Amino acid sequence: MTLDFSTTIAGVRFKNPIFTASGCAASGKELSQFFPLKELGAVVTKSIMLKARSGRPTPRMAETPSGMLNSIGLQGPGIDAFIEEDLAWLQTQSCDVIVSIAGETVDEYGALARRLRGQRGIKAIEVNISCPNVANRGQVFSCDPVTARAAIEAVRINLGGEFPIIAKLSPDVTDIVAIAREVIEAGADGLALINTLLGMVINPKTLRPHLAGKTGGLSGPAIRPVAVRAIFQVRERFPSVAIVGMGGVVHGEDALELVAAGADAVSIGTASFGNPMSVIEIRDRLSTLIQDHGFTRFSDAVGVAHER
Amino acid sequence: MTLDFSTTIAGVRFKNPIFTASGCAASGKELSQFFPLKELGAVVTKSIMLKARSGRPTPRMAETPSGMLNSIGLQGPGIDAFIEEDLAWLQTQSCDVIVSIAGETVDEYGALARRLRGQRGIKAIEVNISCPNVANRGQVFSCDPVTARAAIEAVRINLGGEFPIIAKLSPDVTDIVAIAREVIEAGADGLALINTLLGMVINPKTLRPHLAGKTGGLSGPAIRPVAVRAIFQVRERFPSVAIVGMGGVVHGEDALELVAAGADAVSIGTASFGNPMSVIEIRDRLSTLIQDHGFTRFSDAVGVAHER
Amino acid sequence: MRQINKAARHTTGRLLSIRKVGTYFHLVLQAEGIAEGAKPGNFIALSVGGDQSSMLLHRVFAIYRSRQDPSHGAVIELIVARSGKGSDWLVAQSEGTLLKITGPLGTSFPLPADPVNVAIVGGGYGAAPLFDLADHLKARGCRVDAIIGAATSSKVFAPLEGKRTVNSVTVTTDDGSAGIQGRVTDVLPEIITRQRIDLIYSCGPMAMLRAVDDIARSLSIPHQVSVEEAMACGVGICMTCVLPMMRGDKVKMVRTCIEGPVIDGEEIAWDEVAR
Amino acid sequence: MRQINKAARHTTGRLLSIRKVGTYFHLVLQAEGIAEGAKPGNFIALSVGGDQSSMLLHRVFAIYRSRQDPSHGAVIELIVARSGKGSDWLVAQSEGTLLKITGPLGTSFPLPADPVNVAIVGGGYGAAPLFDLADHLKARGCRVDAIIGAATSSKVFAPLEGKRTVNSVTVTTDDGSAGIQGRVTDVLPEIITRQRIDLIYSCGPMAMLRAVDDIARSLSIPHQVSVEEAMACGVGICMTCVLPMMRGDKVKMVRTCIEGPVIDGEEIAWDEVAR
Ligand SMILES: Cc1cc2nc3c(=O)[nH]c(=O)nc-3n(C[C@H](O)[C@H](O)[C@H](O)COP(=O)(O)OP(=O)(O)OC[C@H]3O[C@@H](n4cnc5c(N)ncnc54)[C@H](O)[C@@H]3O)c2cc1C
Ligand SMILES: Cc1cc2nc3c(=O)[nH]c(=O)nc-3n(C[C@H](O)[C@H](O)[C@H](O)COP(=O)(O)OP(=O)(O)OC[C@H]3O[C@@H](n4cnc5c(N)ncnc54)[C@H](O)[C@@H]3O)c2cc1C
Ligand SMILES: Cc1cc2nc3c(=O)[nH]c(=O)nc-3n(C[C@H](O)[C@H](O)[C@H](O)COP(=O)(O)O)c2cc1C
Ligand SMILES: Cc1cc2nc3c(=O)[nH]c(=O)nc-3n(C[C@H](O)[C@H](O)[C@H](O)COP(=O)(O)O)c2cc1C
Ligand code: FES
Ligand code: FES
Repeated sequence: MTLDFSTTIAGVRFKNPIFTASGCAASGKELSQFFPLKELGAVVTKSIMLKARSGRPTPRMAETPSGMLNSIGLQGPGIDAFIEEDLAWLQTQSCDVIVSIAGETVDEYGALARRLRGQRGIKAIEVNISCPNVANRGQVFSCDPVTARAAIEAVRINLGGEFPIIAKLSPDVTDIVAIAREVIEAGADGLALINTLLGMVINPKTLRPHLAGKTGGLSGPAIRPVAVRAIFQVRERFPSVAIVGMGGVVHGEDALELVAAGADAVSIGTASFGNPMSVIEIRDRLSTLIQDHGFTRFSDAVGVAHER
Repeated sequence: MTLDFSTTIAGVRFKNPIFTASGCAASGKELSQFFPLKELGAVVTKSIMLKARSGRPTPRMAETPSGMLNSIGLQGPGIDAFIEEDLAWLQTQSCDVIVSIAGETVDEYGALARRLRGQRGIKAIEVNISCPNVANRGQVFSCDPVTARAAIEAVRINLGGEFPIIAKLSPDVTDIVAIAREVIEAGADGLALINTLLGMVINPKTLRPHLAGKTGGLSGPAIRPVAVRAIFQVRERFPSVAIVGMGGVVHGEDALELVAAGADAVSIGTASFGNPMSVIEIRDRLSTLIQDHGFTRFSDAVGVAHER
Repeated sequence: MRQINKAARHTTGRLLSIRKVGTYFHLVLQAEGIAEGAKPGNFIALSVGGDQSSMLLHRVFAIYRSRQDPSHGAVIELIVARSGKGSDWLVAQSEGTLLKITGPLGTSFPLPADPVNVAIVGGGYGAAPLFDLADHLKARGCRVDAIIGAATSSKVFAPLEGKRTVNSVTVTTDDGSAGIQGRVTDVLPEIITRQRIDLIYSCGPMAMLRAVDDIARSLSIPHQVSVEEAMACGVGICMTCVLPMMRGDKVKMVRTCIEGPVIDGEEIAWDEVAR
Repeated sequence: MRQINKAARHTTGRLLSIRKVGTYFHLVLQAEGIAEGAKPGNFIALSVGGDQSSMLLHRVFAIYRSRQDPSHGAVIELIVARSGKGSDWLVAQSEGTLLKITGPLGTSFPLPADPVNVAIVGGGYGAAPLFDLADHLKARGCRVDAIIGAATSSKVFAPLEGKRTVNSVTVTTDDGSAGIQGRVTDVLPEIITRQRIDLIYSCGPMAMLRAVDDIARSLSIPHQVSVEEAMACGVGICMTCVLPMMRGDKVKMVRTCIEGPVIDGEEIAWDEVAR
C-alpha cells in the first residue's frame, strides 16, 4: 500500500501537505543548504509589503515557555526586489511557492495583488491580514470583519482569479468563525489558521518590556491548543473551505492533530528555529503516522476528528 | 530595610499579594495539609454556582506543552452547601477569603450576590464571567460587552456595596480593554486577568478530541505572555483600577513580571498541580526579588514596567 | 473505613536505585517523612522533567512498598511502566537524581478485622501494591490467593518475595505466554468457590476492575477496588480525576485522589464511567 | 571578503568532555561533517533541554577550535559561559550526552594577504575564537598582540596554548584582580602605537566592541568585529539577530547570523544600535 500524500488547496495540488510558515523560512534560500526545497509541499515566503521596510528595532525576540515572542515588524525588501531576486531564485529550485503579502492599507493589498499578476512560479497567494507586529493595532485587518473583508476583496479584484487566495487570520478575536465567514464571502479560497497571539514579556532585570516593540507575536507549541481549536471550529462550520493549519507543530504527531482537526496542509514555523531539518522530519513522521492509522490517501485524514 | 509586602485591592488590605487562583485550590482544605492557609494573601475559592453541578464527563484534562487544558465544567456543591461547609471551614483558618461566583444567567449572578450578602469572613467577590467550559459558548459573559456589563451590574445591585467586586475576564476577545471599560463602568472595583484561553487537543491515537467536552481552557506558563500583555494593556488604560493578575506563574520571577505589568496581586493556578508548595515558594521568592530591586513597598513595584 | 491519608508531605528525595523488571522499572526513592506514614493502597505524586520542562503536572504512582532502609532511612519503592512522556523521563533517570515527591496520598485498603479468605486480583503494574497488602493480610491470619494478569509474560508483575507471601498465585496472560491463557476473570470464579473467598481486592486497568466487580456483585462478595483515573494534581485541587459514584441515591462525580484510589466496588456507578 | 559558510550541516554529536575553566566550561563535541569546514569566527547552533524541554530555540556558540581528534574524528571545542536557562542546562550535561548541532555558521575572520601587525582584542568568552584566529595569523607570518579583558580574573579566558601562540598578552580586569585594572580600551591605544598595529580583530560584549571601534575609526585602522546579537535560529530564517549597518548610504537591518558575526567595524551604524 502506498500513500497518496498529495493535498489540494483550492484546486491546486501540492505534492505533500507540509509547508514552511510565512516569516519562518525567509525566502527559502537559507533552508536550501540543509535540504532541497522541492522536498516540501510548498515554500510560503515571508510576508512582503509594497515598499522596503526595516522592521522594528531589537530586541525582537524573547523565548517563552514552549514558545517565543517575535516583533520583526515585517522587515523586507519590498515587492519589486522580492520578485526580481527572491522569487526569481525560487523559480530555479523547482519547488512550489506560496507568496505571502501584507499591506498597510486596503489599497496596498490591491497593489500587491496587481504586482503579482502574471508572475510565474506562484501556486497561491497567502494574504496576511493578521500580523500583530505593526505599530497601530488597528492595522490588524483580520480583527475587524469590515477591514478583513475589504482587504480580501481588494486582493481578489486585483488578482483577477489568477491564483487562489488564502486569507491568514488572527486567533486574537472573539469569534474566528465570524471573521472566516467574512473573508470567504469576500472571495478567499482558503484560510491560513493561525497567526501568532499578541503577547508581552517583561525583562526581570530591567522590569521593562523585553521587546523594543513592547508587544510581540506568540508562536510555538504553547499555542498549539488554540490553533487546533480554531481549525476545528472553522472546519466544522465550513466543511469545504481549504485550510492551511499552523501553530506549534514540532513533531509529526502535532501535524496529525491539526490535520485531524481539519487542516488540508500544515505550515511549520518556530520549530525550524531550533532545528532546521524540522520540516523534513515532520513530513516523514506524518506520512508514517497516517499510514499507521490505515489511511491510503492523506486527504482522508483531513478533518477526521469531526466524525463521531 | 523590611518590605511592606501588603497589597490593597479596592480598599481592602491583604497581607501579601499571592493568592490561589479560582478552581486551582478547591476550597482550601486540600492545600492546608501542606501549609497554613493564613500564609497566603488570600484563598480564592473555586467558582460556585447557584445549584450543585456535576461538571463535565472525563477525560477532563490534557497536558499540553508548558500548559494544560481543563474542562471541569464548574463542578461544585452549589452556593448553600458552599456557605455552610466550605466557607464555614475557611472561617476557622483565619485566612482571607475571596469567593468566586459564576452564574448561568444574569439573574443567577444577582441571586448569588444576594446569597453572599451578610456572610462573614469574605474579603471580596470575584465574578467569573469568563469560564470557557460551558456547553453554550454564548454563556461566556465577558466575550460580549453587553452581557459582561449586565452580569456585573446584577452583582453590584444585589451585593449592596458590601464587598468589592472583582470581574474576571477572558483573554479570548478582540479588545480586552473595551470589555474592561464596560465592567468598570458597571461597577467592578477590580479586574481578574486572565481566565483560560479556549483550546483543544486531539488524541493522536483515537484522532478524536481528547476531552470529553471537546474544548477546554488553556492555562499554565504557555499563556503567560498573553496574561502579561492583557494586564499591561488594561493597566495602561485604567491606571487606578485594581488588578489581580494570573496566568502561568510558576516562579517568583513570573509573578514579578505580572506585577511590573500592573498586577496588584497575583493568583497561582496550574503551578500548584505540579507542586502543592508553589504558592509559598513563589511568595517567598517574589518578596526577595522585590527587595533585590530596591523596593521597600510592594505597591511601588506594581506597574513599574510602564515607566519610561 | 477507607480514609484519606492526612499525613501528606512535600519533599525532595533521592533516587536510590532503578532497575528493569520485565517491561517495568523498579525504583527505590528516599522519602523521609513520606514513607513512614504510608499505608497499602496509598500513592505518591512526582514532578517530572526538571526545571525547564514543558511538563507541569504531577505523575502519580502507587506505593509498591515502603520501608525503613538501614543505610538510607525511610524509602518507598515503585513499579513504573513507560506509558508517556513523563514516565519515559522518569525511567531514564539515574541513581542520584533528586525528585520532588508529594505523599502519601489517597485512601488505603481497609483491612478485615477477622482472618478471612481473600483474593487479590492485579493487572499489569496494578499487582504491585497488592503484594504489600497481602503482607498485612497474612499478618492478620488471612488466607490470600493471588490472581495476576497481564497482556503478556513480560508485563506480569509477580516478584518472588510476593509469591512467597501469598498462599497461591495464578497467572493469566492474554497471549498465553505465561500461566493460563485468558483473563483474570476467567479464573476468578473458580478460585472464589474453591477457596471460599470472603473478600476481593483488585488493582489494574479500569476494564479489568469493572469485570471483577461484576463477578463480586453477582456473588455479593465485598470488593475493594483501587481505581486509576487521569490525575493532574493528585492532591485534590484540580477536579480532573473524578469518577461517578453512588452517594445515597445520587450519582456524584467524586475525586479519586481524595475519596480513592481505593473505593468500595459497589459505590462505583460503572454505567456512567466514560470510556 | 567575509563570506557566509555554506557548508552548514545539521547533525547529532556526542559530548566528549566537559570541564570547568575559571567560570567557563570547556566542551569538546564530536561534530562529524561540521568541524571539517569550520573557519575561525564561525559559530554553531545547539538544541538544548532534551525532548520535552520548554526551550525551543537554538543556542549559538563561537567555535573555539575545530580539529581532527585521533580517536573521535572531527571535533569542535566551545567555551561556554552560564548566562541563562539553556546554557545552564548545557553545562550540566555529562560526557556522552547527544546534542543536535548545526554548523558551521556565519562569516569568518578575513585573513590578511601580507604578514602585518595584528591586535586581537577579546572580552570574556569572546577571547576564545581569537586564539584560533591567532594561529592562522601566525602561520601567515603576522605579529599578533593579544589584549584580553574581563570583569574579574575568573572570567579572563587566556589558555596557556593560546598565550604561547601570540607575541604578547595584556590582561585587563575591571576589578584589577588580574593584569591591569581597567578596560581593554585603556591599553589598546598604547599597544597600537608601540607595535604599529595594522589590523584589529575583536570579539566580546557589544559595548566593548563599540569602544574598540571608536579607537580603530579614529586611527583609521581596519577593524574586524565579531558581534553578538540575540539569535533565535542562527541560520538566517527568523530575522531576530539584526544589526543596523551601512549599505551604500543607507542604514539597513542586517542579519548578523548570515552577514556576521564577523563584520567590518566601519559598516556598523553604532548610533542606531539599540541598547
Ligand atoms: C492511583 C494511581 C496509581 C498509579 N500507579 C501506577 C504505578 O504504580 N505504576 C505505573 O506505572 N503507573 C501507575 N499509574 C499510572 C501513572 O500515573 C501514569 O502511567 C502516568 O501518570 C503517565 O504519565 P506519562 O507522563 O507517562 O503520560 P502522559 O500521558 O504524558 O501524562 C500526561 C498527564 O496525564 C496524567 N495521566 C496520564 N495517564 C494517566 C493514568 N493512567 N493515570 C493517572 N494519570 C495519568 C499524568 O499524570 C499527567 O498529568 C497510577 C495511576 C493512578 C491514578
Ligand atoms: C555569534 C555568537 C557567538 C557566541 N559565542 C559564545 C561563546 O563562545 N560562549 C558563550 O558562552 N556564549 C556565546 N554566545 C552567547 C550565547 O549564545 C548566549 O549566552 C546563549 O545563547 C544564552 O542562552 P541561555 O539559554 O543561557 O539564555 P536565555 O536568555 O535563556 O536564551 C534565550 C534565547 O535568547 C538567545 N540569546 C540570549 N542571549 C543571547 C546572546 N548573548 N547571544 C545570542 N543569543 C542569545 C538564545 O539563543 C535563546 O534563543 C555567542 C553569541 C553569538 C551571537
Ligand atoms: C519570527 C516569526 C516571523 C513571522 N513572520 C510572519 C510573516 O511575515 N507573515 C505571516 O503571515 N506570519 C508570520 N509569522 C507567523 C507564522 O507564520 C505562524 O503563523 C506562527 O508562528 C504560528 O506557527 P508556529 O507556532 O509553527 O511558529 C511569523 C512567526 C515568527 C515566529
Ligand atoms: C483545573 C482548573 C480549574 C479552573 N476553574 C476555575 C474556576 O472555577 N473559576 C475561575 O474563575 N477560573 C478557573 N480556572 C482558571 C484559573 O483560575 C486561572 O485563571 C487560569 O488557570 C490561569 O492561571 P494559571 O495559568 O496560573 O493556571 C481554572 C483553571 C484550571 C486549570
Ligand atoms: S487529581 Fe487533582 S483533584 Fe484529583
Ligand atoms: S538568528 Fe535567525 S536570522 Fe539570524
